[in-house]
Amino acid sequence: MENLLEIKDLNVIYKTDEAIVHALNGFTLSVKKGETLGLVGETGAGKTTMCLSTLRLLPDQVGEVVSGSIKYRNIDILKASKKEMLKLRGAEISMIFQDPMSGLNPVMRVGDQIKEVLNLHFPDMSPKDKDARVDEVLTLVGITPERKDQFPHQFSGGMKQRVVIAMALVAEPKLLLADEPTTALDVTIQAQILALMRELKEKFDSAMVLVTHDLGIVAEFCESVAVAYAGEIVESGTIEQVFARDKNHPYTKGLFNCIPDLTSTAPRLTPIPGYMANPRDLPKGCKFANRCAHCTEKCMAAVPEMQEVAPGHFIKCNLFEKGASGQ
Amino acid sequence: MIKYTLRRILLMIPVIIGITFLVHFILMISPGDPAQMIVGPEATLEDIEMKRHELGLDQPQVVQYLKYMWNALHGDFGTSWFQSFNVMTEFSHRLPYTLRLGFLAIIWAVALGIPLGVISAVRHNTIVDYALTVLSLILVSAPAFWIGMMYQVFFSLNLRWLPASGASTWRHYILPALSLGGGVFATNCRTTRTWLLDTLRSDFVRTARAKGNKEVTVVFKHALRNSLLPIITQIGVNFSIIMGGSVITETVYAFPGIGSYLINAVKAKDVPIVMASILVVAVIVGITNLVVDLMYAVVDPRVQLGGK
Amino acid sequence: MRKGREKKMSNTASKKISTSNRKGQMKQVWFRFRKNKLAMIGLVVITILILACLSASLYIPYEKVYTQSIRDAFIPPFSEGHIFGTDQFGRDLFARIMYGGRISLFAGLVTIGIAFVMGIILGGSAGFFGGKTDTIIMRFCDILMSVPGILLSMTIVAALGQGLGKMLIAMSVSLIPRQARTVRAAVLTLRGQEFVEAARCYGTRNSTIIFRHIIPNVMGPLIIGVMSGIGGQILQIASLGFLGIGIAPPTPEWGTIISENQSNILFYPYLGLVPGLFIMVAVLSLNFIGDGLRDALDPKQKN
Amino acid sequence: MKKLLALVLVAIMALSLTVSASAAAVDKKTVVIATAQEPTVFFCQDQNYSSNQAKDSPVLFQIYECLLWMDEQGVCQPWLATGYEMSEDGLEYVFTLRDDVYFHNGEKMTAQDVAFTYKLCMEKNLTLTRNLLINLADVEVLDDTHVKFILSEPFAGFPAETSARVGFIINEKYYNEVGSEGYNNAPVGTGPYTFVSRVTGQEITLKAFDNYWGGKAAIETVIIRPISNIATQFISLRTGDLDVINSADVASCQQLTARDPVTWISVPSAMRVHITFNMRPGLNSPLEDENLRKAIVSAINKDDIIEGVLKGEGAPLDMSCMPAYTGAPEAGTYTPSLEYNVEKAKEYLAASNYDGRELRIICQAGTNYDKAAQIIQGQLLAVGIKAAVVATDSGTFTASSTAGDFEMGINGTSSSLFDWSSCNTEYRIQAVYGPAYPGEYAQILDDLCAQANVATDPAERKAITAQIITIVNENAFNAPLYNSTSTSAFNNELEGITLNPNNAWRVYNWSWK
Repeated sequence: MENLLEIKDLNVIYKTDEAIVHALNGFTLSVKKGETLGLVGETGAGKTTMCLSTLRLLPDQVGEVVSGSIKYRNIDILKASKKEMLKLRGAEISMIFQDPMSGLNPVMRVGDQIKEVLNLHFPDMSPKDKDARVDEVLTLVGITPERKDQFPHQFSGGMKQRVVIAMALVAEPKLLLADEPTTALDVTIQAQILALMRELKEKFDSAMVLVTHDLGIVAEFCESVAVAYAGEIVESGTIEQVFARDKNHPYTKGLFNCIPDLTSTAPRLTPIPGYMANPRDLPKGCKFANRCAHCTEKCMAAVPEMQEVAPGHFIKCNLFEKGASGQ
Repeated sequence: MIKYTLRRILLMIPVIIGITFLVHFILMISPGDPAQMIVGPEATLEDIEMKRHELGLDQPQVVQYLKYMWNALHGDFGTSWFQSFNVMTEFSHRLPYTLRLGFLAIIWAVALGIPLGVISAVRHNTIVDYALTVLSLILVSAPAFWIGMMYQVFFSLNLRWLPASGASTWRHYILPALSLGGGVFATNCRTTRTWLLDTLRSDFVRTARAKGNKEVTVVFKHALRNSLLPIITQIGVNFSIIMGGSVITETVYAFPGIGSYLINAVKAKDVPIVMASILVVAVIVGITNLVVDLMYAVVDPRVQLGGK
Repeated sequence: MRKGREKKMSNTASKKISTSNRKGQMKQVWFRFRKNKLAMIGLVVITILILACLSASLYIPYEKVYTQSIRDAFIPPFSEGHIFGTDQFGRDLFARIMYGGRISLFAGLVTIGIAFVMGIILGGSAGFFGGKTDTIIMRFCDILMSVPGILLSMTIVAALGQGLGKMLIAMSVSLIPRQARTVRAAVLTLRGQEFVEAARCYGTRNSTIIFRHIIPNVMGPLIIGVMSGIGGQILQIASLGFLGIGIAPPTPEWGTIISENQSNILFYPYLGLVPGLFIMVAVLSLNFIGDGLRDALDPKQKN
Repeated sequence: MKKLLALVLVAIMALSLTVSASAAAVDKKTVVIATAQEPTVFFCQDQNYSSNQAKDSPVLFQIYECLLWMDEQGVCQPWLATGYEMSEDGLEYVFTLRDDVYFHNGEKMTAQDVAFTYKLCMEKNLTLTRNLLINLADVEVLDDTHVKFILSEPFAGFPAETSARVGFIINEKYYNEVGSEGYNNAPVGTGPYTFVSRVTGQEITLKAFDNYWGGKAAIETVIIRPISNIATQFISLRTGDLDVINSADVASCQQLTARDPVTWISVPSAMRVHITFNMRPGLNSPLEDENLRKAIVSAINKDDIIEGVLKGEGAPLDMSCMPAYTGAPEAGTYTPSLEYNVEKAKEYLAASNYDGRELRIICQAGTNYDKAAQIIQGQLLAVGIKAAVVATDSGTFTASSTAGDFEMGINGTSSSLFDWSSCNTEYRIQAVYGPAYPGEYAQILDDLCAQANVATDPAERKAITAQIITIVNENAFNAPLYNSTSTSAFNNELEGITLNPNNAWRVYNWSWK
């Protein structure tokens, strides 16, 4: 199965008035056709920046791709023409944003906002078909079609997120970037939304990158997972490989310690000490050095190599160098 | 909608009564005896007394006010004290001129202000943005009469393109409309830029882009549509600025509207004319505010009329 | 070991953060304000203007404002002795503009001051107490705002007669409702917020709530309103002067200078250009400052 | 879509601006006249339509005519009357009228119309009758072309009265049909132009009267436009939108260059400007002190004032009356007012008990008197007298001068009759506020003025007026300043433009080159 999306060594910076923020530093990631990849990491790890760079929606004059490449099927996103990108967005790749409250245009009817995607990408489809398509996708996400003439402010948070999902999937995109789609929702709604997304994914056989900081969701819904820290991928592999917890990047191990485990008797969770590296002046070597218990001179000196500890299971840490013992 | 409009019109009545009473009170407590002024210095005491009685000035202020409003209700604005003709006929001639000039000024100010505001918001922090900011701030800062005079000297005297005074042909309207609309154009441009900048940063604009919309559609169909609310409020406020500004522009260009008429009446303390003008202006400003509120509901579904 | 170090580090950090925060907040505003080039130009220009006008009595003897010499009327600018030339009665234009500036700027500040204070009192109490007081004050403001400002001040000045004091009252009357409205809107939004409920919980008196909690938070929009407001007031004085009901001659004031020489401007344009430019520059710099402050005080505006 | 709309609009604006308009081609048939104030009242016989000389005369003198016309020198020439005889006792005047005069509504003018005009005025316009129809008792119709005026007491200046705006002859039949208001809205006179329309605030249109007795006027249409802004007036004149500016601002006239297609004329007017001192008994005004008054009079440099206000176009006066008025004293028969002499002024000031307080000079804001007041304030300051200019609107000015809360007042008084009678009113004991002069002078001046009114022999009248002026000047009861001018600026293609002292002019005499 060839890769649908290949991001190689992507570096992205934000030029704000005060300073330059290094959002992505050598970000490499690939997604296969129909695969559901969970992208995990703390806030500020560059997850949203990755999605925006893939759609080339970085804020102009501020966000800038310094180096690296993004390839979607055979199109090089960074060099694609404006027209090509317009055809891509919404049809081939579509995105679901985090906050449902402000994701919809408050002065446009919900139905029209969905139909807009069809108007853009299926101009020759007859209006009657378009309406039918909108009704169909609305029922799919669990909203009665009669409500399509209502306005966003007449919907609850959960319902709005369903509309956003409908909008993202109506054109049956090949790749769906979901940027923490359920964070703003409470747990009960969260489960429904995720179940819905999985069902639709199968139906349209589209790949999905589910960006979240909740390992529980990744374990339950994704096939593979990538752990992002300070703008780069520190570990990636299948759910089984990573969640087996025998070989993990120290940061991933720290993340696992933060999850309350029904079986363990530990009175307290052990948070990861220290703070995320400051994106304005990143350390030379491994970004996790200042918080890593096994930090060595080598780690501080240079960025560690990505090591393949098992077929498809990569960890970017000197501990797992060929011949190293691995703790 | 109709219930709301009716309620608003009823609400306007106390406001209009309030402002007319305030103005009448101020004019009446002012020093100087109007009757004496009208009859002139050579008149005898009986002349003055006869005039006072004729104008009803010997009655208490409140009674005079009520009498005036009662007549005004019946369309009789009384006769001007110093020029002895019916105020109503004068107004029916002059009001159309002021309204025409006002509309012309607002139309060009909006038609140019909003697009340029959009351009300076989209091209944020570029030379275009700075140039438009400085231009609009200059137009807001320069006194209207000074600009009016400069236009006159430049356009009609040096270039001989346009007439400097009067209102007989449409070309007479250009210079007054330009100088009257200057300040309003600037505020429109500034408001559009500020609010559009705000909306361009919001999430649904990013969603619109993610759907594959072209930048033009994103800016106009999504972003601008959402910042129409404050822009329309600004247009409502503009109209009352224009009514104020017309006093000056009409004096500079000898334009036969109620502006120049009002300033002479105020100076000579010709009470019937001042009262009639304040009444008419208050009604016009009241109506424009009502129209602006009604447009809120049209523009933004979240606004329920009556929930004001 | 690590636990101890961690706790100590966290509370010193929090203390450092809070103090630097308040100072930082002001520094932050100044830092963003300083970045706005136009606003800085405005600030520099207006300070020079105010200083020049206030210290006018140091470098120009007061009589020069009134001494006439009919022989040398209409001397062009930059001739010796008269930097800006002379007006129709041969009075030195430079002296008249410098002393006139005092009245224009002073009157602008005073009217804004009155409107600022009245705005806080009226708007604050309307917003905070709500109910009957709110409706009465707001209906009163509606009445004053139902007619454009200049018409109202024009009628008041013409009725009460000319004079600096009367004119200041007339002009601030048309400004008070606008300021009161801004304050009321800000107070209404703040009143609902938790920190006001909290203050009320531990029994603070209403007045302290208003002046210690609400008003400081209302400062942002108010200051912006004041800056552009002063500009508007200077224009209004000039316009009243132009209409002939401004400050009575021979007292110098920028607007009156233009209207006095109205008939000569055609042939001696400098008589109109110079005072007009002074008005524009003063109001322009005030608007720049207002603009800069709006961006600095309103964090959302950060690009 | 919006940007497209904006571009289109900008294009239209630019296009309309570039539409080059050459100066309006000189239309030989029309003349456009600008006046500062809009003429609005065209019926002088009714108090309710109290027409004002300066404001309404541009229209009145084109559509109406009087028995006599006052020429540039202030001498009355025959107009609707060919001549008049005065009885020996000076109580009766018989005027012989022309018999070929028609009103605009086709009616023939007869002596009956003339008698009706004056009787109506005496009945309905008391104020104007008191000022302009002095001593007139009755009017009798002798026959179609002769009418007799009977005076209660002889008055030398009577013939001039018939040339004032009171003497505009109206048609009795038309008046009985439409009444005062009707007449005012659609006036009918015998003049060379008929009233067509008045668009308020914009223009008044007059058309040449076909069967005017003196032959149809050269210029077909007259348009009068009110423009209060002086700068706008002169811009429109120089761009050709206007042809004539009535009572043009002298300072602007002097700036006109040869390049402009415009010339201007200036004629001494009937207006005399002076300072009145407030010496009314009971108000203990500082000006009751004679030395202070003398100090003020000798501190005033009239030439500087004339230069500052009228750019040298006026003439200084040494008495508060015009030498050209009928009945005014001859030069040399009276003591002139004090000469400008700073040392003498300081001496008088030292001798006076002036306590240094500010003396208020009241005047009407925005007028030439306002400028004069500011110059005088400067001149008084130079001598050590502090003065404050209180410039107010006309209403407040009248109110404060009647109430007496002023020290000095600057105003100009004109005389439609071009006769001493208008100076008289200043020295009579006023009905409204009583005597204006200290001590016994009030009664002496009042008696002398009464005699001046009735004296029929011109020499005898001049002797009395000389006595009055001598008393006034010796006690410095007022400070005469200057005789103003009436000016008119017009397109130099126009010829025949003349002004009489009351700034009245007749388009009938004008024509395009």
